[in-house]
Amino acid sequence: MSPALIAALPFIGALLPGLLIRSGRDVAAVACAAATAVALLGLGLHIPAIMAGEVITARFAWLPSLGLNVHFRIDGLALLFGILILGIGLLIIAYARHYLSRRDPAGVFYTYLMLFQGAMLGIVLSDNILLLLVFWELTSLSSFLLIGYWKHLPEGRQGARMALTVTGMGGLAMIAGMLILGNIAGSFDISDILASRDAVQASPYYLPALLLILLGAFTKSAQFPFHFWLPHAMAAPTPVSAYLHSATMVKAGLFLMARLWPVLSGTPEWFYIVATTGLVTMVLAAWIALFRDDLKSLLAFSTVSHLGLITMLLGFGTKAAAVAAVFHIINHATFKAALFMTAGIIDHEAGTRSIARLGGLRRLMPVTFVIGTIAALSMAGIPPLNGFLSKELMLEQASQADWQGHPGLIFAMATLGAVFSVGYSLRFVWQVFFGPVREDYPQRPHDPGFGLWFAPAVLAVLVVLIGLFPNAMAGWLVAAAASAVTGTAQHPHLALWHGVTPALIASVVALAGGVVLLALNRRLLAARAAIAWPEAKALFDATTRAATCAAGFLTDRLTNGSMSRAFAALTLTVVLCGFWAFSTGGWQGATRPMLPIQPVPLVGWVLLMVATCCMVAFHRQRILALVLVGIIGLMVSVSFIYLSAPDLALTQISVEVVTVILLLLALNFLPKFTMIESRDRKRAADAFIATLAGLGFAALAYVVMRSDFAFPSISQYMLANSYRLGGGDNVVNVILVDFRGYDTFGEITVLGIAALTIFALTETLLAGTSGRRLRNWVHDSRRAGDRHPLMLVVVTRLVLPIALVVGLYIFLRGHNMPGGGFVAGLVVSVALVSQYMASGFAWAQERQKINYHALIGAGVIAAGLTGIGAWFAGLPFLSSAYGYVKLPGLEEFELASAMGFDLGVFLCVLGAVMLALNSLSRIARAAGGTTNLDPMDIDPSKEARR
Amino acid sequence: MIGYALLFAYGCFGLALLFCLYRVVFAPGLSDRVLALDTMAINMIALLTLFGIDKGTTMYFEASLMFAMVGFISTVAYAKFVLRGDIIE
Amino acid sequence: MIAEIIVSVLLVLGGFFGLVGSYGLVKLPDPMTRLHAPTKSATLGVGAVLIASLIWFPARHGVLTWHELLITLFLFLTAPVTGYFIAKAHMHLGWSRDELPRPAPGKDWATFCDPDKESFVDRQARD
Amino acid sequence: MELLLSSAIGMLTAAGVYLILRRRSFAVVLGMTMLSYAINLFLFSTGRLVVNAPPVLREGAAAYTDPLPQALVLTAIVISFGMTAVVAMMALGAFIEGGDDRVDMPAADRLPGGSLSAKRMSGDGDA
Amino acid sequence: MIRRLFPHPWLSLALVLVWMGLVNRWAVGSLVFAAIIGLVVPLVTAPYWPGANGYRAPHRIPAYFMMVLWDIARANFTVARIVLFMPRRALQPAWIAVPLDLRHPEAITALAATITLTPGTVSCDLSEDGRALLVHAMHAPDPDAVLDEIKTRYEARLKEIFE
Amino acid sequence: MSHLIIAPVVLPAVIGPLIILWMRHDLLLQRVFSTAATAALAGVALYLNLLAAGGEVQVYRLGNWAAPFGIVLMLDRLAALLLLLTALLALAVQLYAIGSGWDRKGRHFHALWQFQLMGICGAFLTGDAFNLFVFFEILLIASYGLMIHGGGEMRLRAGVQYIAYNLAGSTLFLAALGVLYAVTGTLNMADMALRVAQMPAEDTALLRAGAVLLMLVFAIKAALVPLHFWLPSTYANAPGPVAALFAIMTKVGVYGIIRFFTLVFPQDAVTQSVVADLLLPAALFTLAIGQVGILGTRHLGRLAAFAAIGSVGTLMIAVAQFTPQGTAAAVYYLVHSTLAAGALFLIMDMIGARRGDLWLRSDRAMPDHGLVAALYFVAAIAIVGMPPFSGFIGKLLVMQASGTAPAMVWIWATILITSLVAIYAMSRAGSIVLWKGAALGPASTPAPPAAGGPKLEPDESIQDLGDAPANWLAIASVMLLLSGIVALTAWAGPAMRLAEATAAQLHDPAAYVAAVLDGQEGTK
Ligand code: NA
Ligand code: NA
Repeated sequence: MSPALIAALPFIGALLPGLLIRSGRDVAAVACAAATAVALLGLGLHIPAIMAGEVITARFAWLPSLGLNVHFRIDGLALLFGILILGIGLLIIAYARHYLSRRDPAGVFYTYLMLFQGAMLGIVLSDNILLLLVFWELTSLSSFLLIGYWKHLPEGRQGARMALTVTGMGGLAMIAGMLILGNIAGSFDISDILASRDAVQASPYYLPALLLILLGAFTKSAQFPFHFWLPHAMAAPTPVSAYLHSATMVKAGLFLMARLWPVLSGTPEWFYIVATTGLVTMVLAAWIALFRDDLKSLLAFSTVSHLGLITMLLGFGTKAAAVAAVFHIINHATFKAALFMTAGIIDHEAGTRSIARLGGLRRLMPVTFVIGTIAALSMAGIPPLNGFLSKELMLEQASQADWQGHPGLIFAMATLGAVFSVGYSLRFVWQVFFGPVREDYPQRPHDPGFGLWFAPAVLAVLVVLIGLFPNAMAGWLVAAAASAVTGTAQHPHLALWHGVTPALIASVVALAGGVVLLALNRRLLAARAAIAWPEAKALFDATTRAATCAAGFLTDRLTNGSMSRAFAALTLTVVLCGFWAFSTGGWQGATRPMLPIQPVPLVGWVLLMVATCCMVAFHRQRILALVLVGIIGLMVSVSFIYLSAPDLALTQISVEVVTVILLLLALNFLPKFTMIESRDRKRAADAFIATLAGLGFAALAYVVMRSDFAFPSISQYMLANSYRLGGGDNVVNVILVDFRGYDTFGEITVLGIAALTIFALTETLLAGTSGRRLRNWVHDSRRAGDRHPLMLVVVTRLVLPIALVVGLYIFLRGHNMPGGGFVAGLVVSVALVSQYMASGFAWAQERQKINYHALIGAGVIAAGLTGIGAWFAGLPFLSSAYGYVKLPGLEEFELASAMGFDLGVFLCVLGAVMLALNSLSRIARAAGGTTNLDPMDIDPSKEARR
Repeated sequence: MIGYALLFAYGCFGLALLFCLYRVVFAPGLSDRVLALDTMAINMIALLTLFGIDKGTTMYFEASLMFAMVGFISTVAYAKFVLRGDIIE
Repeated sequence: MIAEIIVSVLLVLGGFFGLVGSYGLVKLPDPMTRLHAPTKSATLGVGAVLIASLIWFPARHGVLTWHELLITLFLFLTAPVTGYFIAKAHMHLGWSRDELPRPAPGKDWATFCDPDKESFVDRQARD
Repeated sequence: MELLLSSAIGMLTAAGVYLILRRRSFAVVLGMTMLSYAINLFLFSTGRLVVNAPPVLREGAAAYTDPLPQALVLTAIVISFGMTAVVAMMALGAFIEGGDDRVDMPAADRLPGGSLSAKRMSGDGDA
Repeated sequence: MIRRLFPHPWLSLALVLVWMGLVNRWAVGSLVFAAIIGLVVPLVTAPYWPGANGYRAPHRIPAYFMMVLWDIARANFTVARIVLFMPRRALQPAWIAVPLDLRHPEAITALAATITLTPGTVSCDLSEDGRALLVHAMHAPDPDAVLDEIKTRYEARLKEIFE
Repeated sequence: MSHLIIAPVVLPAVIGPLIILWMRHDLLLQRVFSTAATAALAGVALYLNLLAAGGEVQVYRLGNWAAPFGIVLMLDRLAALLLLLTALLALAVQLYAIGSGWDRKGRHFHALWQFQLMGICGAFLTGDAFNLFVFFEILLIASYGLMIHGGGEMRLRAGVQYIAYNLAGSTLFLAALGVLYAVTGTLNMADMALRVAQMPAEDTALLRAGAVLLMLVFAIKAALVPLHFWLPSTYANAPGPVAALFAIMTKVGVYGIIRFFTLVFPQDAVTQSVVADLLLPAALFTLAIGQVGILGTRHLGRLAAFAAIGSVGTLMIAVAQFTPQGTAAAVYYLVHSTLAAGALFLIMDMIGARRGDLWLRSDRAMPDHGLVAALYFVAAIAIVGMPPFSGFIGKLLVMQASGTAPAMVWIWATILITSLVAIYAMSRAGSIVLWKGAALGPASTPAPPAAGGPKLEPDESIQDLGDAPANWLAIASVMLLLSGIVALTAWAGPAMRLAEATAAQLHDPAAYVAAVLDGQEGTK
């Protein structure tokens, strides 16, 4: 079976519970078990080849340019882990079927479990370190889901987050480490990396890569000081603890160290970092385990301790140590999974995992007692169980290790660790199973059904069998795996008796010490309780809380919703960056002469400057500020005229008046005055920023005006061809409707959208709570009588038609003289506004219904259709290819096709402006307005007629 | 001669603009400012016409016409705002 | 030459009245009086300049333009309304009804009318 | 002339920036208007300054000013008008809905209940 | 029919003239176009000008117009003198309530406009029944004389024209 | 020359007005036409991708004017890809808006939607600097309308800020264009590139100023620190589907930087240091601020917004390399982060609809959570860049692309450390809202507000969303987006080949310039 298929099977299995969601948990369990079993079978089929030294591979390209590929390999190491993952997985699936209660969503559980299984299997089968990373992080994610499976448990949620954060951190570090490693080796394929030991170890990036990768491995394998997450992961359902946190996931770190052992090990850095970490972890965790009251917590710390043991062995860097490590991986998986399941059974049956509340279960749960005791004694390293074998190997290796010229140090520490190990193992057996039967168990315990004890029983049998027949039962697997780890063929001889060696002596010492510890247990517990130990969870919580608070503080203070700050940041950034960019470049100095300053423009300048200053000074008096805006707009328009831009002046002044009307409509509701809110210091700072911006922009403008074009402008072409190709004398208009008609098309769309937005907002306002608020609006100032004065009404009767005629004139003349559709649209809008001002919107609207929505739509479509029309001539959008039509006998205007476009502009502008004004005035009308029946309030002729 | 006359007229209307500005800045009430703004627009029309005579072009006619219209509408709008708050009712 | 003289005179005249109008805006004591000044620059000041232009273009450039006349007429059409509105604004902001003569016993000027007590038929806005 | 125009641009910019840094939406809208004047003048000035040479083709004209920036400014004027209209309307809407015309987001945008005292509630309830 | 086509014939004429003035070209084509405008635009705006009425003596409008022009020119000098030379204290502004005989809105507007255009007086407001016009005089030592001039010189003629 | 090149602009530009003209009172008709138009847009975009796949840059000369004088549309691989991305995102999100009933909560939703697409597509297509400004404005103004869709005080306030800030950005855009025109005398981007390359070394000050201003403009749109302040409130207060569509909006800024600083101001131009010295630090800070914000905020909408900021940071790190490898990584990550951010915003909206508000508080029940939780999980994994989804691949690509950069240590450290922060933050938010909320059960009611604080009202407009009909459509649309991420992951190889081809095309501007300026027979 292809390694890829083996790796994929658990994921396929993960889909099954979801697909079979209605079929119940038996079906889900069977489906998952089947997938697992098939994968295990597939793996087993490769055993002969692997024993023959072959490496089974499967290669698929995924992202070749990065070097991320779906490359799998099965060698001895992968085989070992694969068997562990799938084999124990199978047992766990069976166990979980009986462990989970009816209320637990079993399908979800099995999906998560299979996801994890797939991720874990992916790690061990990967032949690409980037692919390995993918699976690596997937195990973190699936373990997050599994730990948090019981959502209602706060410990579950917190433990899940902690595990994810810690292992996630390691995973992230590993990303960097793997990338460095791959870049040194020139490939991300493990096969290639394993072959480039010398290059890697010679590289200056070796140490960073090593540290980063080890950070990943240590966090995953709960090595000191990252060990704290594992006990908190025990909030997970026990099958999860047994599977992830004893047999498989926590061994991912060990797997990685073993996998990269040929490349990374053998250096002093490796030895001191890995071996020391392992040693410290082993001893420390074992010590802590001595005192745990929660069964699963005890087991968790013992797991940490054993992981430390294996880490230490790998850290020694010798082949014999590697063999010992591999063997202990197997043994630990068997007895620890069995122990977890036992703990789960006890929890399940007795309703508690607290050692203090247990005891005497030997009589009530004999089967459980047998299984648990075998496993625990193996953990303690009692012959002839398998734990003894590998512990002997470990002690043997430890006795040979030398730490900074202190030969016995490691051995002594390892023995101490073994003492503790025996201590907590015996404590587990003694305090749970022995002693008198109690009356106060939360529920009356008894042995569970076959389904629940079957899985641990299998493991317990394995514990015994491996212990008795190590070579037959596990020797081949150890050999294959150790060969793969060390890169050379290994034929270890596993035996119970090696003669009286330092290791044996140490074992005896450990056993004796353990018994003493058990005897002293109560006193030790009391002593330990008296001392305040730093609680890792508290530290983690404090750290994350501090980080969260700091992040919250930073985020809230930085992004505090102050627009002023946002603008200040923007302005300063622009000014500083602009200044920097300019000053680091070269400027040749002014190349254009200055225009002389005439007196009248000087007056205009004075007007503009003074008006602007006043505007800033008086901006709190809002209406006055608006009047000043009017003056400034007037001056800007006039300067456009003076500087040869009549079209601009027309547009500016007509936009100006519409803007003022619009703002007046808005100001009707807004406060008429602004309070002084900023402190003097803020105002000064703002003034400083504003001055800086002003100076910067003025300087930029000055430099631009005094410099010549570096290249001839494209507008020369436009001047030359405006009439010949565009059919108009007014080059600006020809640019607008022809050369750059597409811009104008966009521009009228903007205007149309603006109006639609305003309309939509008005509708929303009038429909919602503010509609009610508006209907009860009280105007804050006294209002004069005579809303529709006679004189205005009468004059408008003349002004409106005249303005319409002017609008038509400006529209038609636009192509050759200043003007065009845009200005015409504004003129007509202004004319209509004057009508509305005279007699009121509703009155006027009632007499001449103009659908402004339709005008906008029609305008955009007209402009668009003029553009599309060119398609039928085989020309691009907006080609004005029709030439000119002179209307005979009428006004002699040249009707270029661009005029159709200009008509669209006209309609859209008219519709947009009127829709916007209409919307705003609707708000006013909602606020207690009335509709008049007559055009003017006072009409003496009415009485005369009557 | 026409040159001097133009210069004189330029000066007069330029000065007139400054007077208007004075009234905009130092005014007891809003209506005075609106008045000054209206006058400014009218003076601008005069200046534009002078500019046209000076440069011999009729190019600025549309602008003058617009100034006249805009001056009217905006003055009415400001005044109506002062009187009624709502300028289109 | 004659045209030039006429045009020059008109320009001087226009400039003079334009200046006087705006000067009045500065000089005259109260808002109501000031209102008178600019209506003058609107009429004779700008009017004279526009008529100068009306004469100047055919005389000098040989093109007759009626544009200036249109602007003049437009100003004549609208200036009374602007004056009227500014006056009303003045009254509304700065005058009480007791300072003004009554139009008739029991009657009031439109600006001072109670806007809620209108003499004509109204109906509530429908939307 | 260049000095006059560039200083005017600077003045308008400074005024605009100062007003935008205020805390009320109306001032911000005014500031936007100022800023758009400044930018329109600047964009216009990139065609460099020429007096009395509008880009309208006619007999015997010696030179024309650069028409392209004018077309660009026209587009810019129109667009900024649309934007100003929308922002004014939105400011009005916010005022009617919220009762004041501050531009800053209230604390309730960031913090549940709008105050830091509510932090406990929003924190990790597991703790 | 004619009435419906030309709701405001005088407006149509005015618009024809405005168009001809705008295009500034006295060609037949322009005139035809102007005629179309004169026809269409008043039709479009007619709803805003309900209840149109014919004027009694429109032929007197030009004479009235010339008279007003003359008055404007004359009064300008008077006002210039006041503005330039009269000390502030000597100024005697006055509010004058002008009772109106005119009833037609157009006529009242024309009177108010005339008053405003002639320097020295500004028409400020209408009474709530529309039967009196409030006029402000800049310098009127004798308000009754001003009132009298308005009534006889302008209102009477306007009444002839409009009513 | 295919007229379909302009179809992505003309199609929505015609449908939008048609909706206004004839369908403005009939929501069903609007939905049908608008969705059909978006689907058609996706089809056109697909065709354009095939057209661009040949490697040749396609030019569309508007008005039949010769190149530097008229406006041209340019279709290259990048433009085509972004068009397709826009159309697909828009289609999915639009279905969500319909399914969740958001489009009923105000007027003109669909018209504005079409105009929004018009603006975005136009911006991606144009080859003219000023025209880019115009289409920026179209997409902005439509976004203003969409942002305040449904109204409400907070939304309007945020809208005012959003507009005001972007108006300042538009002003800056004009200033930059003015300077560039004043120096080069042209607006056509290809022509400008040609002229910039010939710029004498002693006359570079204005050009550099123009380049830096232009970069800042795009940085505003992309929400690069310190120009990002507008984004959190805007996105958090925008209607969910609108915020989801906005996922492409920040990318428009990124697009601008990629386009201008590979074409007009390439690395060897006189403007080189302008980008090199500013962009990378800004990108790093953006990433940090964004990811820290995920942890720091107490509102799920803002959380998604900060996630979007963070993803822009990562993206800009890749862009700032200005190497073909970096650009290719950027293109890949751009597609990923758009889909992921879009999905995240929609999921947040779904959560809000079920819980009543989006505050990150543990006393709110989260009814009906299973599927939503799964979707959240996937989107969160994608956005923080954990395996197996494209975010992880993108992160690897970005890190690998910056592996030889001088600031490599800074870049990697920032990416990895902020990833950790984001992972923790997302898991925290998810476990509080979804797990704790689910444990609370549907029956529990929200706790009374804390003493002293103002009354916390659940957002009315969101509240009634939960029982909106056709919610399956909403869920399906989120799944559509997430399946895009899955596809991007599964077919990472082909996707990356496309990205590399795109990057290669971008880093060879000569072909682009030649396509515009050479061989212009038959034009005016
Ligand atoms: Na104005
Ligand atoms: Na335009």
